[in-house]
Amino acid sequence: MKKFISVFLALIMVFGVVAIGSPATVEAADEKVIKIGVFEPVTGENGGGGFQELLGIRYGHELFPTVEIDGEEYQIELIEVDNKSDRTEAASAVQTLLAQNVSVVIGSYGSGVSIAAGELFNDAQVPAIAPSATNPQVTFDNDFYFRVCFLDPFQGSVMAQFAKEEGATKAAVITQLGDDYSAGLGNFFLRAFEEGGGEIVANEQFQTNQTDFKAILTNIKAVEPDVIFAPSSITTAPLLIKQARELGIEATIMAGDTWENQSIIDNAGAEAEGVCVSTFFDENDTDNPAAKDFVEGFKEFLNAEEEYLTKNGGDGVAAVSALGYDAYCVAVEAIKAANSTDSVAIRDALVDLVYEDGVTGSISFDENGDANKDMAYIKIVEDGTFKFLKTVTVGGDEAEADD
Amino acid sequence: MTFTTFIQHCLTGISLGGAYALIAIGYTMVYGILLLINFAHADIFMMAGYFMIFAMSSLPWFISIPVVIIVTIALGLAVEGAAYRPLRMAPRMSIMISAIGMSYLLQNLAIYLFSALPRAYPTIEPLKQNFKIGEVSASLVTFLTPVLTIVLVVLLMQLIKRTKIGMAMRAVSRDYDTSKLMGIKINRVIRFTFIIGSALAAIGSILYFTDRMSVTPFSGLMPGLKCFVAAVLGGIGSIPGAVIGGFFIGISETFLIAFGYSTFSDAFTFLLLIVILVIRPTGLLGETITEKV
Amino acid sequence: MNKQEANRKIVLQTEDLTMQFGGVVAVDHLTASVYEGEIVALIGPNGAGKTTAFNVITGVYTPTNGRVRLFGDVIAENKPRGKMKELYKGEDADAYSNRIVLKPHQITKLRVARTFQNIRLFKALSVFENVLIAHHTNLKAGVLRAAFHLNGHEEKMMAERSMELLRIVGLDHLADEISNNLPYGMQRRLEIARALATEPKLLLLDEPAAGMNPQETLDLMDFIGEIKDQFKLTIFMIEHHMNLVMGISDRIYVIDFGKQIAVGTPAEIQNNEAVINAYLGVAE
Amino acid sequence: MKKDFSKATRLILSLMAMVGIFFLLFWLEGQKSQYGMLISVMQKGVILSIAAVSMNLLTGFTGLFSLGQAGFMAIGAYVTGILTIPVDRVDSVYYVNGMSEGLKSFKETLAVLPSPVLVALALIAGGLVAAIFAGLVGIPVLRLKSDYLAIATLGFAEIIRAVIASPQLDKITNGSYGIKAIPGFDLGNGRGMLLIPFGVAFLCIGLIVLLIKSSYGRAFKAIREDDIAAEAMGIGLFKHKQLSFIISSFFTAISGGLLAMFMRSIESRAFQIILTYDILLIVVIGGIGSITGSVVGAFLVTFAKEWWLRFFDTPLTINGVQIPLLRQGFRMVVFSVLLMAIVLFYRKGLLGNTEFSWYGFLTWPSRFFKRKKPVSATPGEGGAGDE
Repeated sequence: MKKFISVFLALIMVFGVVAIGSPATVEAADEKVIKIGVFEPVTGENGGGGFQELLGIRYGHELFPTVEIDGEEYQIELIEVDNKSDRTEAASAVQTLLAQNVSVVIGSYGSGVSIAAGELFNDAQVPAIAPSATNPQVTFDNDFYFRVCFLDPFQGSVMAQFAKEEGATKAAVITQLGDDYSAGLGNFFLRAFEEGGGEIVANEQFQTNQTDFKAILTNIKAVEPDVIFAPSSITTAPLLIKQARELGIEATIMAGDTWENQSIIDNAGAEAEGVCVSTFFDENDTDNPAAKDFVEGFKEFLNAEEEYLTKNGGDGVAAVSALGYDAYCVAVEAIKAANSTDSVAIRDALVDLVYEDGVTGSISFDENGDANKDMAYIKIVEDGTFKFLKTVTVGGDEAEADD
Repeated sequence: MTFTTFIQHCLTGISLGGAYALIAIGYTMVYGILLLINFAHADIFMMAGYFMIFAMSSLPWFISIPVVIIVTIALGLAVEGAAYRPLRMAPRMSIMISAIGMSYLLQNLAIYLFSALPRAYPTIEPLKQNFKIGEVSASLVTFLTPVLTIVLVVLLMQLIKRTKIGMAMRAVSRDYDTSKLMGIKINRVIRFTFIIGSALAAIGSILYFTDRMSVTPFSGLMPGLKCFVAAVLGGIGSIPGAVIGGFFIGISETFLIAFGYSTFSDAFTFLLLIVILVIRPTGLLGETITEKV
Repeated sequence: MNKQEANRKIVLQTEDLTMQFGGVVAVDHLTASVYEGEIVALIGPNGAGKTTAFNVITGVYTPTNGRVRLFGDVIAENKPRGKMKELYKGEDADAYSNRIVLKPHQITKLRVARTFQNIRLFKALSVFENVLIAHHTNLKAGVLRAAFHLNGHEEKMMAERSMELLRIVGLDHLADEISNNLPYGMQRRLEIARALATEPKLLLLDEPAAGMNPQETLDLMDFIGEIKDQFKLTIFMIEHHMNLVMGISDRIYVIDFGKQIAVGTPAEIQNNEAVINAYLGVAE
Repeated sequence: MKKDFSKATRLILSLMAMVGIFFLLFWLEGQKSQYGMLISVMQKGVILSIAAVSMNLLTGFTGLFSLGQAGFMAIGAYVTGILTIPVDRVDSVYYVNGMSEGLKSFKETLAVLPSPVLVALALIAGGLVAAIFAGLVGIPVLRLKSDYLAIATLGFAEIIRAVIASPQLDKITNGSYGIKAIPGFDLGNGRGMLLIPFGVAFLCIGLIVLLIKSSYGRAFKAIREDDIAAEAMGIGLFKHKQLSFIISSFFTAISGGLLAMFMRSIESRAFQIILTYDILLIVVIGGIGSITGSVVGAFLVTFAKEWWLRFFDTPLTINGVQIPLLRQGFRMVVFSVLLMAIVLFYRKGLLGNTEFSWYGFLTWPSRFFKRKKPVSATPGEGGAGDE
């Protein structure tokens, strides 16, 4: 037995030495390759949303698998890593990407992991484009992080404004402790709602992986709010909704972009009716031709693969998929503009880039690296699907890093 | 806090405590006999959650429940046979590492088989009906859990008091070696303990997850540790003790969260453990044992 | 007690020493003294409470009642407290009002060493290490000094003394052997060597001849005499081999069911009726 | 006596090996773009090796089964992290609640120190804080026997985690938001990403080895072998257990501090029970009671887990045939099965309680192929150091 183990050990060592030698030799082939890292969660609490975003990126890659640099055709290789919705895993996932010399990175769903990874991208001087991470901290103080969506201060005031329009005067906020997205957005909503003359009657927090919200919901029930604003993960949503209804809470439940996911409705069933969310994109919005083409093509892409369909929960087009697609296109455009595989050159190109054909609207970046976007879509759950309700534009509310 | 809110919190706490109590019994019985923290018990509980998801996808609930209980028992026995029986004579540390390893294995297996994404727990319609008593509103399962727990515990106590195998269990937990010399079939008693523990874990899992509606591979981890603490609190080896411990922890946890200290809800349990071990290592209902030199 | 004894220093003295586990009285008002330079044996049928008495003296158990003095200083004193108050079966429950409890290692530092009935060596360690470890109790260097190996001289002395002890017990050629691999008799000797390494004045031997054949027992008898002289020891031992006990003991205490039934020289004990009854009533 | 080379030979061999390793590391650092993955895995491996060796000091040498590693690593990571965040980044890290004024001005005072000194101080400070906590916790906890000790220390680690994440400490630990902008391994010239963690590990593990070879180390082993006999030989159980616990926690925290520098951003969730289990896995695979085993185990497990066996997690199709079993999560199943197999069938792990010795190492191939009876004196070979 001892010998067996020793031999095993020796084999592993030999294997290891071979493995050390190998990474450099893979690219010996003739064709030129540029690597784009995909830094998304496909497991963990944000795995569902992360996968939808990943689908958008994969679809983009299917449409545009090559890019021309200096007159030469480069194959784009997607290097996908799973950050498991976990900041610790995120660090090692980023290490994996950087070790493979990616030129630019797309990701991630979930602001927390993006913030955690930002430092590493910044150090390695590799630009990253977040499709849907809305927390200001993601790009703040980081020259290499960009994003193609709007920010939480904006989203928070959109929802506050919407709540007021609906006649709410008392609101309760539920946020997830330690989740930058949830806590940030909740905070921005809270401020905007109070500035607008509303009253925050409860501000409750829960822990990651908590599945029993009855205690905090009981507290909320006692103060009788008109609306409950509960930005949180997809997995938390159905539990919150159902337990609230079970306790006899009838207030309107509202949340941010993460909740626009069919699985929430599937899991919460009839109790999800009336839930309102703000989001980046509406698949039935016919004003934008790019969006129309994208929706058609993407549905086809989804229907071609059984796994995609089940994980996406049908062939609805999630906003994060659209953003994932946009982020990919922006990355490709930036590579073209930079006319180089060098990551710093690509970053410089991103700073000045104006991408008109975005399916979520035209994309350009401000000095923080945030997309200049000023419109959000409000959707409501009706008859088991998300129905478009209205768009909200907050005039002149420049997305700025809060401090 | 109004009276209604208070009652509502109590209800939540008692219901949670009931589920904890059922799991804690599994710990306390195994520890009583094998002097082993069955770390894998928490994961058997978690696995029972997944079994229910699969059973309910094709079977009605009243068939699913017995099926899940049986499959869970099988899993419990498999764990015992694979991880504990071969190490009966091994040093304590090896057995403990084996228990931890088994827990680690079951978790990773669950991640592999069912992915780390949370799965929605099926709704057992009759259990989810909403009840309203005055301003207090909850689903049937919330009311049912503590009642069912008490009933099961009373039955279990009778079983241990009156049947031959129950007597054997008591004998083994009092003195392992002597019982062995007296001709008690130790392995049989241990198997029986695991059967009861796993069955209760399965029932606890149905009650717990019906109330919480989602299962992940890590769902068992924290409840498991808390239930072990409940068992220690009540006095390891003592079934009524485990029940008291379970209820105590369930209720205090709920109120901690209600008062806004959700960060400390887990930490509180462990603090309780350390305090108990220092002040009264035998727990509330346990007995003192002197070690021989 | 003769005159000669009265002049000698008392090394160990127990007063009404009682140890009760729940309702079971293992040692019942044992009052015994061991004088400097003596070899005293504690005998009695199986289960008479001899080892328990040793365990109380060495601090493993806290006595239920009574007092233990070492060189005149109290090392253990207690009276029934708490639940024991009701369970306690003896008298003078209030005579020893202080509560003095020394830990075994503290008692060892007061120059008492022991061996165990069911040999307790550091099994996976070498013979040499077993003895070396016992020197630790007299170590002068602190953790940092020791960890940085700045106490080279001390370490060297310890190693030398350990080898010396092994030579005395005749195990020097097996210094690197794993102690658990030694034959039974050698393990007994190693245990004694280990105990000697703590530099004791009083040595408690718990059935040193258990499991030995007559020849080995005779050797052991000589051996105990030798080390007693060489290390200026006082020896208090539990033993069943009557040849050994009668051969080297100066005095003998006999207990049965925890109670002391006789005390005297070997010759006195051999003719004591109570002792004969106790033994005949139980064994053989 | 045991077979071994002379002291001089061993010293020369060791020096040669050290110089060799130093240059290898130095060279590797220069090839960062090519060997990024290797470097990153080596960093993690060496960091975990400190934690594993510290755990082994407790588990393997003192016989205390403690599961508090993650908690002490968290303490080390947070202290190191908080002290080393550049002052000008503080506001952006503590963007939610801000950092407490006192701490901030303390950091400003510290900022005059050159960064390597600051990092060294921060690591030691982390270790000391952990040691103080260990000392306090040890008082109640170390009186407990095996299982209870394990679960109590595990509970303690969870308490630490909760306290770190608690809103009450927002201004110090940034609550549950974790901290980022922790500087990485850098000697100022882009160098040090391997030399720093390896250097620190060399010091830490070296110190632990020295301790184990001292009289105190022997006392620890005595407690492991038989606590009652040890006590009867005058070894104060509590004092020595406490000592071992404190020292182990100190080094575990240093490992945690290095981990924070490796990850660059940390949060309390990174220090869950799973982390302790990972370290336990390393110790068990390497062999409980073997320092060499823990070090080898740390590298082996990290390399296999983070790199070589990654392919277990990705579906693989060869010639149109889908290789069964390979998908997300398979890797960890393999590891847990391996752990169980070792516990059940090969309880000694890779090295049992043997230690590295040049003699054993250099003659291993010949002994291995001779197929004669295995060297019977393996236990304790070279380990019972008594030079």
